[in-house]
Amino acid sequence: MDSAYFQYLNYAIYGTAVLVMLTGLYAALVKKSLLKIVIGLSIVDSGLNLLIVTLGYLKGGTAPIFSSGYNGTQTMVDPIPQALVLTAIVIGFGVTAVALSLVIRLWRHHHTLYIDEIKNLKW
Amino acid sequence: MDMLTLILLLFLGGAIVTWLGNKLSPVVGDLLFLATIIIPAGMFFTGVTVGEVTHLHALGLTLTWGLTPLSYLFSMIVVGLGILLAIYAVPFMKGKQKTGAFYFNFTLSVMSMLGILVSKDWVSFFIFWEIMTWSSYLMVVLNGKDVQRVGIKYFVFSAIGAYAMLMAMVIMNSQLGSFLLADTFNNFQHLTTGNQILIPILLLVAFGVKSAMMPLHVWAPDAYSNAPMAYTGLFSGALSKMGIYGMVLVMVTMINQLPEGTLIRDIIAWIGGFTAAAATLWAITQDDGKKLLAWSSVGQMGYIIVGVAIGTPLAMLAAMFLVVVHAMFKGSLFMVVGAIEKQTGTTNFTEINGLIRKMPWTFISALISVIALAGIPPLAGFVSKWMLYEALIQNNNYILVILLFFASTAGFLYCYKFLHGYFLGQEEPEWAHVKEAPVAMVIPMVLLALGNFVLGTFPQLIFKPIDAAMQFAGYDATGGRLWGESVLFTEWGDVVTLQPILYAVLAVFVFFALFLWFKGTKGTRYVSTKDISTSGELPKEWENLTFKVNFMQPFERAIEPFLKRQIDKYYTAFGNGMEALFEFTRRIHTGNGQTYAIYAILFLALLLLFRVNLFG
Amino acid sequence: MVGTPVLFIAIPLLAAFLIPLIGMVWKESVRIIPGLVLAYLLVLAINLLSYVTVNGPIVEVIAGWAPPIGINLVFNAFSGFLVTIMVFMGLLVWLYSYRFKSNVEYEAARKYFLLLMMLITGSVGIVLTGDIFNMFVFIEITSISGYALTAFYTGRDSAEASFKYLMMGSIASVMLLLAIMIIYSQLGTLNMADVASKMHLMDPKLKAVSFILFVIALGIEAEVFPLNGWAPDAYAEAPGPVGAAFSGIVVKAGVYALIRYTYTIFDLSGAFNLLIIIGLITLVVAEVAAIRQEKLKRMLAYSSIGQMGLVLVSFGIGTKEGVFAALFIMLNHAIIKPLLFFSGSYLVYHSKKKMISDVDGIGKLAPLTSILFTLGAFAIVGLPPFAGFWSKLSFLMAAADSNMLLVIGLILSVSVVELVYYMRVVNRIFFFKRTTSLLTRRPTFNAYVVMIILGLMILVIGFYPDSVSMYLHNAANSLFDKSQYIHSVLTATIQ
Amino acid sequence: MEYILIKVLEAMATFVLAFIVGMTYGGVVRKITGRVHNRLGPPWYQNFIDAFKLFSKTRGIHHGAMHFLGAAFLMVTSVVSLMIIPILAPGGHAWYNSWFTNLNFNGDLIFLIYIMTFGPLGMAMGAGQTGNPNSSIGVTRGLSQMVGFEIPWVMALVALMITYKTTSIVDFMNIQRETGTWLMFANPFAFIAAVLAMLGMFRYSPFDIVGAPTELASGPVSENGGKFLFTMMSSGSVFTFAKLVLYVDLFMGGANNLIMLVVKTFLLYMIPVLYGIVSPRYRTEQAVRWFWGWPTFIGLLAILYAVMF
Repeated sequence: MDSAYFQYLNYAIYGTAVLVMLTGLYAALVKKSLLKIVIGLSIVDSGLNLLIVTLGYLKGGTAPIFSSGYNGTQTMVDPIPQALVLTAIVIGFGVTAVALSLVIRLWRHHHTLYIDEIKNLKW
Repeated sequence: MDMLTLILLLFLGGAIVTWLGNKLSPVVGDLLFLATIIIPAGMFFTGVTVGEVTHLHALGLTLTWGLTPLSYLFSMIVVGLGILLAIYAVPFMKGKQKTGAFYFNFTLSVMSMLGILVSKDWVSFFIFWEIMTWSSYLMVVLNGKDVQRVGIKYFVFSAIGAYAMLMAMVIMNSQLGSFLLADTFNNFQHLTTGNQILIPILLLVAFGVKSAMMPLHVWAPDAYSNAPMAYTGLFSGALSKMGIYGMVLVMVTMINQLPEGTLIRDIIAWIGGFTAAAATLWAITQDDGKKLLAWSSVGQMGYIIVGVAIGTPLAMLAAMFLVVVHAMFKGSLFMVVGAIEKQTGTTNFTEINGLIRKMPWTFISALISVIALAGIPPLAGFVSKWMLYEALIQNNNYILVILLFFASTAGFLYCYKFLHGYFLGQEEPEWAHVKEAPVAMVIPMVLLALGNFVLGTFPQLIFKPIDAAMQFAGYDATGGRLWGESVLFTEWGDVVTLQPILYAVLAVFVFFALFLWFKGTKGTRYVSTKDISTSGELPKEWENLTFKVNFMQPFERAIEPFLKRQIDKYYTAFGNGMEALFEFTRRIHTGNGQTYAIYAILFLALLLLFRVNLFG
Repeated sequence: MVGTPVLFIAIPLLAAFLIPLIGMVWKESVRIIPGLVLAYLLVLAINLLSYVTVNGPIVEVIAGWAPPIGINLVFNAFSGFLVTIMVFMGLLVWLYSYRFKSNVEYEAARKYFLLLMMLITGSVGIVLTGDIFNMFVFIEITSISGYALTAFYTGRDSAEASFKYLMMGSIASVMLLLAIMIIYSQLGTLNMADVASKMHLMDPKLKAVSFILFVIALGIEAEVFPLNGWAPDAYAEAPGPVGAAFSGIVVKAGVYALIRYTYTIFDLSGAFNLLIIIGLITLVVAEVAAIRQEKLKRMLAYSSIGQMGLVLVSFGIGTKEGVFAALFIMLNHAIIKPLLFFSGSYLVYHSKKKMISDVDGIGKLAPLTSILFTLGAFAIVGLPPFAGFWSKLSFLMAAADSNMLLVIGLILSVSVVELVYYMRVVNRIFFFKRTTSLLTRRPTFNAYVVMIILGLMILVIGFYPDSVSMYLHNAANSLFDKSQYIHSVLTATIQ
Repeated sequence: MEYILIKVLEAMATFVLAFIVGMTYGGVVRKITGRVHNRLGPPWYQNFIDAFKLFSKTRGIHHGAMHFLGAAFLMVTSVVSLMIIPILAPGGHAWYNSWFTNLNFNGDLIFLIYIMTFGPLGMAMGAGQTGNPNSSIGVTRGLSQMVGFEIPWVMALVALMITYKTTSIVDFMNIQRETGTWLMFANPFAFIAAVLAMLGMFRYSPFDIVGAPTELASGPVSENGGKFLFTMMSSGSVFTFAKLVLYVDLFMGGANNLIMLVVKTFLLYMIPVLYGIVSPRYRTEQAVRWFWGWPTFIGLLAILYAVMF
């Protein structure tokens, strides 16, 4: 397949990633339910991860592993973004876990998940 | 370890030790307190000589300490008044709350004032200035009466002044590369023109706050009257003089080098005049002795400011003389109020009557001090006032002289109100139990009062140190030109010869007093103040006819339009406005987490928007 | 050299994981191990700092990959100074919370100290690491343990505060990652020194964008104004020592990161002005909000935000004196603010709402605590002869040397506000009648020790500022010596 | 020693002179007032009779030490100001001209202004100790009024000082003798302001609310009888004379001999008296405001005049 097509594909993937991020951001900033906010935040994370991976991708590159199938001629995709993404995913997972536990606590304390009612601390 | 450092350290350590010792037992605290004040003071009188300089190093800066003739004059006031008030304070504070804190702050105040006077560079000047501020602040709020209003007002104004000074000194340092007072004054010409205007104004604000100059005076009446009376003597007698000290420094060094100097001098002089007049009028309306004296202190500071601002030799002489004398009579008067408070438990004119026969010594010192305050010959107040008027007339400040005359004449009203309020009027049975104050409280006030008497006739006793101070400040020796053996001259050659006048006054006074006493002394009998003829009918024993409430009402009616306007109100309105603004501002932090997230996004958008302006 | 910088990260991390394990066999250990660890780290930090001052920065290469490929830790006078402060604060926080109220039972203590160790690990890592992405990881570690510590108390509104913190934190992490990726996609490297040396190759537009993203992301940690909505809640709702740890450790790390990016990595001209602007806004808004607070801890929180703003302004001056002043303010703030938090949290110990009005007349009942609080208040508003004065003076001198008269005026007028609200509290403590019937709680012995140590430090620095000025000067110089930093990192070899 | 004696004798002579003249003036004024009121009025020597009666009283009451001192203070003021003010113009040729130069060269106008306020204050003390409310009321009124008329009075004096660059009374008289023009013509505004102030100074109606003589036993002198009242009376008349002489010295070139002195002072004295007889009484605040009105304005004019010419 020709490179121009590939280029468009790349842009399409970037666009999708950014779109996903924006969707998550919308959820995080506008939705009033704590759960939806948490979901939105994790969507932003995954969108970002997608973006990073696509940034590191090279046309026709193989996985950056010196496996038996590797004959030294093919180009590898850049390994570092993938490493970063792995870390980021793990971190995002942890954050989401903490957030959900906090949501549970908040429910116990306020008996609501409507964020505008959870405003005991202000000013 | 040289003398000055040792003295200051002794004060500091003594303060802490006294505070701890007072926790053990009050007696130990008292003894330690007296020792803490008197020993370093004695060392100061004996051991310190004018001119010796010591250096300390901190943070790459050099702190330079040393005594100049000018500061020696002021430090005499500080130390002398400090000793007397310390002696007075011990019986005054007996059985009161927070004695330890009182002693601690008292000592720290004396230490910091001495430090201000010995510091030859702005950094140590500022350090001691701030220590003075907060120690006096803790004194002001010590008794816990409307702390938030009075205390915060005092501290805010002091802070404004102090920060003005800080700004001025860092600017000077950055421009001239030195914190030394001498360098900043001598190299003043090398500053840019803007700074040449800015810095003196900042410094004048700083010193004007402490010397209660209109419109920065509003803290003074409340602060003076709120502090314990044993401290207020020092507060108004010595601490406010620190402002004058700084003002003298600025006037004789910076303002003289400015082309606009004369204008600034006139402005300051007028401000001082207004301070004197307005404060006097407010003093007349007070019904509380403390407040009355506080306002009167503000007024007297006004006189001093006028003298300093005019700055002719005679005016400066008058101002310096008034500085010393004011410390004496105002110290004694505050002691009087303290004694009355101690003995009767109140200081309100409308509550106390006829203490004259119960507290004779207090009355005598009050009388002498008040006559000195009113500036009536042959007491010390007159000398300074005379010199001030002559100086003003010679300097063609005619309207200003009228203003000051008005102020001092109106001063008689509150002078009389003060004496009448406490000592005169009908003697009520409810005050029958009142005794004279303890002797340790009486002696200092009487001493100070007598000092007025002596200086009123032999002013040359302190003219000599004042002359030395003025020569240090760059005046040529005023020596014989302005004063001789108890004779005052003006440049016109007009004289007031104080000695024969004193003798004449004494002779006439004694003669007629004896005449009145001995003529028909058998036939003259004492009757109580209840046995009077008020328009014919005799008052009963239980009715109190003393005229105290609305004492100066006719005069207050005459000056009503003035009394309507108070600067204090405007400041309060401003403060409330600011608080409302702050209240509005803090609502930015709505408790909603989402809003904060939106803020973050908006901030990002904003920065991206102005990216070009920021980073090009 | 008695140790290597990696120990600062390895040991507390190890301890954090060991605590629950050893705790199973010996319960008391969960309380003791952190102390031992931190004490050892403090000794190590001081040794390394003195070593560094003599023979230059230590660059340690992790896992045998020399920079710019591998991750490296840089321990120079600047980062070393901050690490020392952090570890010392951590030690004090540990000492204070050794028998902190709910830690007395084992379960809570285990969690608490585990999280505390994580927090310290993360913060120290932020300061030490020489790798951008590694810094991101450490920031996340710090944040997550921060969320958990904020929500440590059940029953209070702490969960709410923690959730706000979490929201901001995750936004920050997104932006940080984005910025890192921009830099990586442009320069193909993640090593700070390498990035700094190659920065001129970067497309200026993307450079600015990535810097802005960094500013936002780190600003959330460093409590810059429009991003600091979480901070007061977190300070107020977290346990007293945690609040102290935030203001003494975490914020320092955030500010360090911001400064590292501004000074070393990016070479943007307008960055300093940006720092000054956001610093001033932060300062003004925080102090203005603080004066209207009814709750003591919120007031302290806002005040500490304001101090951070002052630090940013001081860094923004961009001269050596400015950096010196900024570090001095950070040091003083790290000493004074914990003292205020510790003593303050004891002053309002028994009151439910922690109102300022609950301290009325407490000076009689808890004299020592009150006096320590007053000392802290006097020091932080910069009254001589206490510590705060010297930092304020050096800041003003630095500002005046670069002719920022308006900044000076603004900051001084803001300090009047600061003065007012601290004095109001002091007045309430000493000169008011006791209105509430609340009992006062006598601080534990450890708490007394901690507070008195801090008070003594305030006095020592106040009366003898030269005791710290040398380290500050070295730190300032090393921050300025960008080329030396790059050189020392890029020529680092595997020991 | 003998010099001192001479001095004392001179002083006594001055005092006796002032006493007699002042008393006579008082009597004459009462007579005139009576005639204007269409009464017969007391004889001109009535004041001497009253004084003698009061003096010869042997029984009386007092309310304490300050009661004595108040009267003494009052005397101090009147006598000392009498001593400061030159009675006769210097450089005259009559034999008595060497007399009456008591303390002329030891004080100046400003000193005089202040010593003049000494007595009222002391007397106020005495009045205060009597415990009689009316006394205190009178005192406060008096002091307020003093603040009122002090302004134009001082303005007038300052105007003179500006013009002639001196504050010494003797110098003023010399200047008038040399130039030959009286200061009341040299600076008329100053004279007018001073006279308007004088109205208040002498406390005749409309400014007589202080003593309030028509009420029964009111004002500062109430509770005083016998020797106290005698002292106050004599001090009052001496003080009146002193003030008149001061005006004459300042504005009418002084007097070379006693006859001229009496004539001038009497003429001057008639101004407040006659104005007072025909005018009703002001309340205190009205009086004060009155003084701060036109008189002050004229005083300003005087100063302007002095500055310009």
